[in-house]
Amino acid sequence: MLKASLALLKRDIGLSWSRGGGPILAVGFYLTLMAMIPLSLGPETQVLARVAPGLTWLSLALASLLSLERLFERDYEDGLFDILRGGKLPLEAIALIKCLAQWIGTGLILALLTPMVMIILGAPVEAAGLSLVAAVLGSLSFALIGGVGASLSLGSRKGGVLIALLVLPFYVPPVIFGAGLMQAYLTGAPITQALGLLGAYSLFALALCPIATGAALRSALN
Amino acid sequence: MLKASLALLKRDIGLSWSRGGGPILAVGFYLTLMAMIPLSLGPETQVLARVAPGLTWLSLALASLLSLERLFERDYEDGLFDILRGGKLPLEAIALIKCLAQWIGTGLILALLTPMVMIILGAPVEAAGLSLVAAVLGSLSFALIGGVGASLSLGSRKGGVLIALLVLPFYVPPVIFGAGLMQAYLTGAPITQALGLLGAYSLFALALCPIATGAALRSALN
Amino acid sequence: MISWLANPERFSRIFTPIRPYVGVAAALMFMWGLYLCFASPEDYQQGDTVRIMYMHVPAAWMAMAVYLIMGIASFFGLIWRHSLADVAAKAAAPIGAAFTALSLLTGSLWGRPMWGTWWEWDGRMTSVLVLFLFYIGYMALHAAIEDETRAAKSTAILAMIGLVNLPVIKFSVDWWNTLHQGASVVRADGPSIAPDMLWPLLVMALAFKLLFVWLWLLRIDTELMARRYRALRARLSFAEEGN
Amino acid sequence: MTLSLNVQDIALKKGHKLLVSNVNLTATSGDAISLTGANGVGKTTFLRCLAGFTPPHRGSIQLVENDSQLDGVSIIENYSHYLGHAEALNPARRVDQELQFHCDYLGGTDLSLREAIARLRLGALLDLETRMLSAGQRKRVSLARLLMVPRPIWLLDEVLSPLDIAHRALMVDIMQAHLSGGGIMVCAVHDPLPFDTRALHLTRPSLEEIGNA
Amino acid sequence: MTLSLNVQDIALKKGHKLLVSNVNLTATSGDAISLTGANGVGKTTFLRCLAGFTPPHRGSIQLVENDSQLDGVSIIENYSHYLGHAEALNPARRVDQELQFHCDYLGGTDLSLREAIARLRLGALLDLETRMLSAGQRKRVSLARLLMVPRPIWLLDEVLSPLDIAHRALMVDIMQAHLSGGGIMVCAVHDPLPFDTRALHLTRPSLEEIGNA
Ligand code: HEM
Ligand SMILES: Nc1ncnc2c1ncn2[C@@H]1O[C@H](COP(=O)(O)OP(=O)(O)OP(=O)(O)O)[C@@H](O)[C@H]1O
Ligand SMILES: Nc1ncnc2c1ncn2[C@@H]1O[C@H](COP(=O)(O)OP(=O)(O)OP(=O)(O)O)[C@@H](O)[C@H]1O
Ligand SMILES: [Mg+2]
Ligand SMILES: [Mg+2]
Repeated sequence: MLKASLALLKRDIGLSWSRGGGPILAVGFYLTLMAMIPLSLGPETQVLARVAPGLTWLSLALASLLSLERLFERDYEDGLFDILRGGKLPLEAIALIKCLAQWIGTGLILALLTPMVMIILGAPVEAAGLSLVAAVLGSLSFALIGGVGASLSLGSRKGGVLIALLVLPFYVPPVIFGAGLMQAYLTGAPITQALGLLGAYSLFALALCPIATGAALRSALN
Repeated sequence: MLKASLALLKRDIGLSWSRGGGPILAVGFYLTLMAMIPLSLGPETQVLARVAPGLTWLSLALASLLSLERLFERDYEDGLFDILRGGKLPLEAIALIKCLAQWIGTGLILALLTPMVMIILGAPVEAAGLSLVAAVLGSLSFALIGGVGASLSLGSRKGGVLIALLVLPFYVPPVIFGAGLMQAYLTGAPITQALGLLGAYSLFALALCPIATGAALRSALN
Repeated sequence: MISWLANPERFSRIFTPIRPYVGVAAALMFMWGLYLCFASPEDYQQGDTVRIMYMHVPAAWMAMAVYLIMGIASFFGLIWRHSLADVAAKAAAPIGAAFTALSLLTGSLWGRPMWGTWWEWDGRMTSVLVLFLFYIGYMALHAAIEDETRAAKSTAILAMIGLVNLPVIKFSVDWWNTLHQGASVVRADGPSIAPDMLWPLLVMALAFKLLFVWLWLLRIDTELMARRYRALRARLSFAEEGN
Repeated sequence: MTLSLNVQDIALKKGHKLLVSNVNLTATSGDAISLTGANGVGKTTFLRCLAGFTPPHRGSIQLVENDSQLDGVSIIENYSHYLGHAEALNPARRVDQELQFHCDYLGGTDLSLREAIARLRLGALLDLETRMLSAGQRKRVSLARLLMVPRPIWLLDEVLSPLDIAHRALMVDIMQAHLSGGGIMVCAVHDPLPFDTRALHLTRPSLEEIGNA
Repeated sequence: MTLSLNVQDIALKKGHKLLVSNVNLTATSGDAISLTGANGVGKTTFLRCLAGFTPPHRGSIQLVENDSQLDGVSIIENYSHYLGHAEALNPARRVDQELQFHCDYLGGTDLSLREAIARLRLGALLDLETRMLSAGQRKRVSLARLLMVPRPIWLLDEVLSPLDIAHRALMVDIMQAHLSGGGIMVCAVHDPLPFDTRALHLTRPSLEEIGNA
């Protein structure tokens, strides 16, 4: 079981890191998005600083969306699931491993960059640590929830937009908590509540999403 | 030639509209995104109204990203291009038609919704006409430029994020012009320049992008 | 001449011996340049911080020049299909990206004392950031496409499209009234900068250029060797296959 | 150890369409079944059902090992290899990476991996990315699973057709070795296999049966 | 009208690999060539090169119609059908939609579409989405192109292997009709075709040739 899990994790992380994927791609994408924000909103520092946390979180959510489409669909069409089901891992474990690999390959890297981006957009340097923790938690929940969406839309060949539609509503709470957390930090309000909510949400996602994804995969595969 | 072009256009539009794709999906996505913005930024009307045009344009650009991945890649893998090249249309024309179909299937619908969304976010009702024209022009250029990105990354199986990275820098000018246009309108400044630039950019895209896309397709197919 | 040089073997034969001299020349120029930088007078307005200029300006120039070189090499690669052109463009990209990052970094370090902010969304800064993104996009695309010849073509198309950004960077200071100052060295009516600041600047610029050439030749050679290795390996494995 | 696969009176459905009904099959260690029938009659569907990927519409599938009956789930996990049309090779990964993954995931050992590579003569393909492979080469790579991880039941869907003559002969040897080692094989084919097999010919159900479904 | 396809001394390369060299072929109206060779020798690559999708590494391909030579590009556009492993069927579209699209795009008429459907007995499949089709059914749908839009040169890559016995016989009839109507056919196969064909056997180049490439 452990060997199989590790093999799958290794394969999926390898796929997202290989051939210039992973870090460069994530960094480039995030930077591009971040550069577009002031350009579209106008460069007034005050407004920017005001909306920076929210927009950073929105970008994090959107970046997590972009690679969801290939989370299961390609493997599904290539017939990989026929092999995966021939092993000992239940579909729930397969779902969890694939989501984690997806997260490590993209979301986590983005989360690590978040403090820097917030600072560029005008957040104070002291907020870095907090925003890092929040972004790591948030991106994990994005990846897990994204897995549910990706598995639900499997085989519909509608991909991207459909998944986005399914998934975005569930991205709202982390975005609110995350952005609110930064807001609270900046105004000196207490932050434990928002951080607690964010953590709880991620834990919930960790517990429930693999089950939902596994069920959706099972129904898609039959 | 004309019959072949129409057949291809019909097929591609059909694909994006069929099975609840197209309109419903696009509307749903756009609305979800729009709902997330006040939630992440906090609902203060002033700030919102200030950033509304910019954010609408950002969303338009991001929504155009989401379906780019399947613009050519699936057809490429399914072997459709073997058939397409067996017809009389040059690859440049094929590229143009596919981009137009993509635009009609997603971008145009989003553009038609833009005035409404801007008004919801706090723009004055009188700006509706102008924002519609601008959004139609902008979304057209997004689709055409998107085609270049999608064709360049063909076969890389990196998809979404890579395309976004390639394409987003070129989305910057329309976003600036478009958001600037609304800004100018709201402050009573002259708007012809921004509108002219936006139009010129779209025309340029219309003239050059199919050529670049065709060349990229040709190199991918050999 | 270009097509004569475009033969990879000939290229290596000619430039491999020259390379160490370029490296040494670059090192010497850097030493001289750095000496001049610190020997040059302080600016009456900017004080010591003006010395950032001797890094910032050459780096910014190189950021643009390298992209231009990539664009030209890509053009030749597309038209005449010289594989060396692609190797040259590919080898230049990370160096250019590093120069761009350096100019962004020094610019923002300089911006802090000068304008009171690390970062400002003015035309020039933004367009240089976009240039950086082009470099990243170029590298990401090159890495993402497995097939060598296809990667060459696709990235060449991308590099050529990206050339439009260069005039934007150059003229952004004229088109938009922004914080960043206008041209004072490269301008129609001659440099408007004090000579004892111009000198160190020019020496540093030359040092940067030599550094670039050295790194570039090194990377081209490495890439050529990697390709030769791959070709050889493919042939060998194919020859084995029959048994 | 003897194994027996008992298919009792199953019916298969896709969408609203009844594909086959009243299919019966008993295969014990050493049996090779060649599954034939017209295009679209349901051979692939039947194999996938045996592998446990989809439950039958009606009827039952049982696996009996030394007189003790095993339940449905374990058929897939421990007892069978299903090889379908899709080869499950990710185009961006090299052959050696994919083989290593299949081996680790399904619980093979490094030794068995090396043996499979040698037996199927995959050595020269190892450092190609799978998207470069020809149709027959892809199939050979996917066949390695059968050898890397020994499992008694092989469910093979037209595996020989993309192979060239030399490799068909090789695969036939491998199949016969599997059978004489006590394995069971169900193989969907259009061309008969060049050794003794029992035939299971699928036909479309009668109108009456369709009406009753 | 007589047509002749002349392949002179071509060599094919993939990546850094020289696949075949010194391949010669002259086929005139009525000729059927069966292309054989080991897996991965380059049959598919050769067919795609004939279709004009990739230029040969060396050598030339010419098409001569009534003594006037046609240039390379038009081989694809007006003179040949290439049918490869991939069937170019979008899984989300119905068979009738796909057929209609192929017909309109390649310049067939509604009449020829109906005839092709009847000839290949696709009537019952028309309102299925293509992802539901079985392997043989998919192949049959893609074969309709040959009949809908008459073109003299058919380049077929292992088209018979997924078909059942009845449909193989049908396709053989269709091929023979095409040949006696003055067509040319090059068909990559592992099993010999059941009628008279000329063989073109591809073999790997000698070590010396590989060295020179
Ligand atoms: C991150 C921010 C910055 C970026 C991206 C940037 C970028 C550039 C670029 C691309 C050039 C070359 C322009 C040309 O050749 O026409 C340049 C030149 C120059 N920059 Fe910056 N810069 C930044 C910040 C600053 C700051 C803060 C200062 C000091 C106040 C400064 C002073 C200069 C000067 C003096 C030149 C030389 C202009 C000339 O002589 O042509 N820059 N910069
Ligand atoms: N949702 C559906 N509705 C109706 N019919 C369906 C549906 N899905 C699949 N089918 C039919 O079910 C059959 C599936 O057959 P299967 O793939 O098992 O055939 P096969 O015997 O393997 O054929 P081949 O020899 O071509 O491989 C096909 O006839 C297909 O048309
Ligand atoms: N980039 C590459 N580098 C090295 N070898 C390659 C590359 N791309 C393809 N090949 C090899 O080229 C050959 C392609 O062969 P092709 O698909 O034409 O074979 P085929 O004769 O049709 O075989 P089959 O009978 O299996 O269909 C394969 O041997 C493959 O391994
Ligand atoms: Mg089948
Ligand atoms: Mg082949």
